[in-house]
Amino acid sequence: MKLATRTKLEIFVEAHAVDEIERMLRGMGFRGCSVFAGVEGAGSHGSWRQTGVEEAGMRLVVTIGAEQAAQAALVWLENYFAAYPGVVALSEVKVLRAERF
Amino acid sequence: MKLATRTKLEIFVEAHAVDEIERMLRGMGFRGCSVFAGVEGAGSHGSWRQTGVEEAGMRLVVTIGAEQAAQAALVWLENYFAAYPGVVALSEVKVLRAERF
Amino acid sequence: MKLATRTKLEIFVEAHAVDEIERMLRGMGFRGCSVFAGVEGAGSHGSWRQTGVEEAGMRLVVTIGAEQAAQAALVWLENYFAAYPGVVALSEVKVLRAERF
Amino acid sequence: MGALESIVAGAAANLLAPAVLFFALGAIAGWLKSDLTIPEQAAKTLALYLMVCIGFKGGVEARASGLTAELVSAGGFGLLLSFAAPFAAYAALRSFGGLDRVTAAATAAHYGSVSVVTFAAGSEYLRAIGVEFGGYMAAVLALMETPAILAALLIAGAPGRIQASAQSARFKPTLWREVFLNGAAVVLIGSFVIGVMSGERGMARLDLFVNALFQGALCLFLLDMGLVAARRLAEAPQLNVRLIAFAIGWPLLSANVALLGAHALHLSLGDASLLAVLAASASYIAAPAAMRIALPKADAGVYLSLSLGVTFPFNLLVGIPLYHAAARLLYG
Amino acid sequence: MGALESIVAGAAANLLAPAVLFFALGAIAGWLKSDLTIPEQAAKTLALYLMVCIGFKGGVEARASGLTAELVSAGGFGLLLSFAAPFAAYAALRSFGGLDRVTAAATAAHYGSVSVVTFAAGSEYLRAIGVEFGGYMAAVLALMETPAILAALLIAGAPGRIQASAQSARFKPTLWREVFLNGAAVVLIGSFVIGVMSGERGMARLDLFVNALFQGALCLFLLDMGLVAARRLAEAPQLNVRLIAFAIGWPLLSANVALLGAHALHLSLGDASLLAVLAASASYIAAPAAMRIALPKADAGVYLSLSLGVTFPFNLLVGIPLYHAAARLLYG
Amino acid sequence: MGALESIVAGAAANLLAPAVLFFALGAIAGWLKSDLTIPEQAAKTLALYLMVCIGFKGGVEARASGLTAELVSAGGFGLLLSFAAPFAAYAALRSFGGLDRVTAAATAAHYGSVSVVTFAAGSEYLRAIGVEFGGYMAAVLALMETPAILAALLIAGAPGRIQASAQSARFKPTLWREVFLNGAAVVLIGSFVIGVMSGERGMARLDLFVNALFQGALCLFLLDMGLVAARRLAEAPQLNVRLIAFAIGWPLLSANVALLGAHALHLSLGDASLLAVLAASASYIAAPAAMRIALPKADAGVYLSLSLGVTFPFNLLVGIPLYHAAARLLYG
Ligand SMILES: Nc1ncnc2c1ncn2[C@@H]1O[C@H](COP(=O)(O)O)[C@@H](O)[C@H]1O
Ligand SMILES: Nc1ncnc2c1ncn2[C@@H]1O[C@H](COP(=O)(O)O)[C@@H](O)[C@H]1O
Ligand SMILES: Nc1ncnc2c1ncn2[C@@H]1O[C@H](COP(=O)(O)O)[C@@H](O)[C@H]1O
Ligand code: NA
Ligand code: NA
Ligand code: NA
Repeated sequence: MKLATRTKLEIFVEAHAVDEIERMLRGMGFRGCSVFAGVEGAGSHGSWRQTGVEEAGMRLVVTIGAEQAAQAALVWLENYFAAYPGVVALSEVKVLRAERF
Repeated sequence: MKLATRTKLEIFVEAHAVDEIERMLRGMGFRGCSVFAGVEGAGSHGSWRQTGVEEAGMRLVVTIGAEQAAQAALVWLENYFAAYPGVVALSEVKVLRAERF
Repeated sequence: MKLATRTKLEIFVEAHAVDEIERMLRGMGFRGCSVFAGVEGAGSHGSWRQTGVEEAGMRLVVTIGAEQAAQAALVWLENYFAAYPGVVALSEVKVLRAERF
Repeated sequence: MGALESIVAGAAANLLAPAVLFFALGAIAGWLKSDLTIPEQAAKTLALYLMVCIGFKGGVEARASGLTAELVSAGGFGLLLSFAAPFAAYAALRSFGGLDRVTAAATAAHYGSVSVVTFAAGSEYLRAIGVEFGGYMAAVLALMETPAILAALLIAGAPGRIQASAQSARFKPTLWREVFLNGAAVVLIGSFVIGVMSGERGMARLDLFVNALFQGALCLFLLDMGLVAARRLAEAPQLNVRLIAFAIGWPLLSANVALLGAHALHLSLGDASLLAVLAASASYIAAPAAMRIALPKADAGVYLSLSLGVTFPFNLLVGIPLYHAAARLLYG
Repeated sequence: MGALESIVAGAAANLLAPAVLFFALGAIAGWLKSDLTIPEQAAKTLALYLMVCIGFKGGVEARASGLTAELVSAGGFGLLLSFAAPFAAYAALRSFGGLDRVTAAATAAHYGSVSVVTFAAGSEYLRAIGVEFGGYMAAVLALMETPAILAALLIAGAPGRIQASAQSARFKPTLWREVFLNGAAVVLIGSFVIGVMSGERGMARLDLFVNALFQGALCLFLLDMGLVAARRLAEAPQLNVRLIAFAIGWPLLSANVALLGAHALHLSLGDASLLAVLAASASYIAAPAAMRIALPKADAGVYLSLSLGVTFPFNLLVGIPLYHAAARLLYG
Repeated sequence: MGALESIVAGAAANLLAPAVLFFALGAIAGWLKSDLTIPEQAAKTLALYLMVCIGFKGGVEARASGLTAELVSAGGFGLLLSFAAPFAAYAALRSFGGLDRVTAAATAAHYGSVSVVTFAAGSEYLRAIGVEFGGYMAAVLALMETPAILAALLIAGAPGRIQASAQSARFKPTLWREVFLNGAAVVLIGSFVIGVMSGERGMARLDLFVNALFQGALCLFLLDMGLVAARRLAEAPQLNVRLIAFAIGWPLLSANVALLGAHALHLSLGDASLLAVLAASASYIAAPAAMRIALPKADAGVYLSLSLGVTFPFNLLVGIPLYHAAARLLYG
């Protein structure tokens, strides 16, 4: 299998920011992403739980792309996290069909 | 802690393929997997959102196993992705109780 | 971007254990975590599916923190997995704002 | 009252029906990008509920009136329409619409197949204006879901294509299950049969559940459909004037063909109107699910935007009263 | 009408009840591997709704009739049955069923405990054929959930075992909360108390919600139970003839023991029938939740397949009318 | 019957209403850490349903009675109250409550804005004791959601602040959409307009859906609110006596200001009571959603614990009958 190395970002953010973050990722060169809804969690801003009454849900945005795109996104995200709750983790993954990322 | 190195596959696929992919993974030697439902995403086939009207949901199948099993699964998946939407990412993880993977 | 290396744990456990595991992680020094609900899966204890009738759902607890905290959590988890179903995977990730993890 | 006036009155009444207004509310909210959402599982449950009601009520009524010759002729004609339509729609989508082969075939499947909610809105419209129709029309609805999908597979040569690669061969069982045993068909037909089996006694127990709540559930579901339709339209760069013309012209044509056939078969006015609604409606559940498996290279952006974003609103707002008006002219 | 004929008629009527037919529809769809699913949260909400209705209606009726001596004797006897049953079931499952100690204990907990939906189906059956029963039977249902779980923990020596490792000690609070404060018990008992407190005035406000919709919600929930039961059966390599024989023989035995006791206690015909249904039913919510915490080494494939895949369908399709028929023979 | 006795009787009747009892059940279950949960999507759907009903019923009634001067005065006064309240609340929260600037502003937004479910409970209370109020109060409810949020943004200087960083500038459109087009406001106003447009004819079709089920849905939703409120209180280390005093004192004060104004404007007794309930209620959906975007540095633990954990239960259990009693004293 011909595998290529790419960078994966896992971005935990509040639901209201997802649209803007998807737009940003596209702008930085990411060609795709997948979003998941969490059920509960905790961080420096306290703990939350997804209930029907409070709409506090966090989302996990996963995106795989080029190292450069990831670096560009990190600059944006650092700025974002200065104001809003959230966390980003970067790691290396191997992918098939390198030309797609 | 005695940790062993294993391979993790994260497979993004349409919901209809999950059963077949679980069967395939078992066949290749994976001894377990976990499946998550996404809420939205985008890729080369356009963007999607999980709504009640359209059943377009993507799933994330996570499986941890031996390097060889992963290589075998990748061959199958490359073939699969030639026809269907989806993405796979491979990475290394450390696990407890190596004999179980 | 100033990135620091931290350890990510991905812990697959039954829903009833999540509270206790979050408490444990806090005790070991983790400063945050995020929990996701799976839809189906399989392992050495057989396969499960999240339905409305059976409450068998597995959760994925993701936490990012210091290597030491992760080692301490692994000791606890090894003990836990001796009695209960579940799996843990450890990997390295890079994060912004190292002081928060 | 002249024919035209009665048509206008019918159209106005339709536009003021709460269900139609809730669809408009959803569409406006979606267009303004409000954060309003209907929880996904709630919408799926509402869809399931609507199908259970349609099937069950139809079954109870069909039992009461006997499974007459009308069921056979309406069902047979519906099957034929559903199977034949994709061939014509495919030709139109290729030549006039300019779509590639696979996307044209997949889109044709959607237009040959039917929409449960359009049927629901159509039958509520008839009920509101006091026009009777046969309970067996619920069975006709169920029968018309699948043939169009088979026709599209024939057109695209998919069953052959699917065997081409080792991987897709594995998906044949999944495909056939999706085609013949998709959830919507199973629930519709199953509930119809349950209605037939349990009859008036069963209806006595389920009356309020199946009748009194139906309108309300339809309103909530249409609120969601409005949101989805608006988003589909906003995110559809592939749509052009010709495709939109197809998505409006086809139902008009298709409804009239259905009316002529229904008239020739001596179906009642109500049955003819519903057959026209079915013929005009486009699938957005069963057909996309099958196409994703059988024709993954088709552009889902095209078929879903046309079906959900153009044809569905057109039928709901304008088509239903129009087809019924045409039926009255014909049955005059 | 002779006794046998009336039994046959009762069984036939039961099989034609919409709720039972929807269960069959789900089972068939699951067996054919249709992609039909009931959204998970919808099914949980339906279960919650059913429990609220059962508890609340029972409470209102119990208040109307006064909390009589019958409640005390039915409740006491129910508690006893639920606590004693696991010991007998355990013995049978070890010797005749050939299960290991832990799986046998966990399975015994399921058969001593009760199923809310079986109770719902049983009371709908009695209502349909016009047999009265006490509102307090909803409280008896709630009382019978927990004792069997405690008995199974005693049998397995779990409270001791659980202290063995440092980790599991931490789960003791979780376990006790699960046993005594599981959601099902809290909602059933809470709604019963609310029914008692708010009485006829409360019922006046909730009448349609609690009564008119109940059958419909039961139908949808049973559709899901049918799907789950079929899948459980298909994926249960652990099941053998002996275990299946247990899953059918035990309810027959257990129902008759309950009938004899109820008769001796001078409970009414309806109450006796419902006690038999409760005794025959097997838990699939409270018991598995507790067993996953207390006896994680037990094979969930065994206890869930037996309870959901065999005993539940048996009781629903055959058991309920049978136990009532037996009650009528006994009560002459 | 003396004034005091009638107040006590009203309070007792309120506490025995099923909806209030279900809230108490949820709170007790949450406090005991039972594993009871209401599926998240079910609760959201219930909230949506409640808003559709409130808006639609209000619209139908408003059409029947004509959109009178009373709507204008009640609406205008409501707008004013909602906009002015945050300034006073902010001052109190800063000085007496000791909160930081941003958290005080965000909390003030919650107390100026309103709670749909408190309104629902209030109108059910009035209905139960036979006090009439205008259908247009549903529109007043919708109007009072947003001004308080704008006032809080002014107080915190947020629109300016938000432009400070490149990132947050991007979130301005999201914020304005959240403020003016949040789902709750869209559904409430949309359903009100649909009610006005479809009138009695629409109500004829939706009667049972909108009326007969309302109480039941409210019970289930309040069960969830009880669970959430208990958890909020348990996990709120930030709360101190002063803040809790604010969360009880503010509604008392605010309700009386609303009553005096309503009396001066010659609103009816029922309308005055509902205005008091609205003024006393604190938002827990629209306000937090906007604050998360506009004032992310505010401590959500403070505003949600106060609004959901203290003020909501206080209004539901004690406030509603109290405000109505005060209204009756005032209206003599
Ligand atoms: N160390 C962590 N590991 C995993 N998830 C985290 C971590 N820290 C924060 N999160 C997630 O990100 C959200 C916001 O984090 P914070 O800004 O620290 O409050 C939390 O509620 C968690 O869901
Ligand atoms: N680069 C990516 N990062 C994360 N998820 C992706 C990526 N590309 C595709 N996906 C996911 O896989 C689905 C199918 O991808 P595609 O075949 O490219 O349309 C998308 O809708 C996403 O949910
Ligand atoms: N190799 C694996 N890869 C991914 N998830 C796994 C794996 N093994 C187990 N799991 C998850 O953990 C659960 C419990 O595992 P087990 O204790 O092996 O039954 C399974 O049901 C899966 O959801
Ligand atoms: Na059609
Ligand atoms: Na039992
Ligand atoms: Na207020």
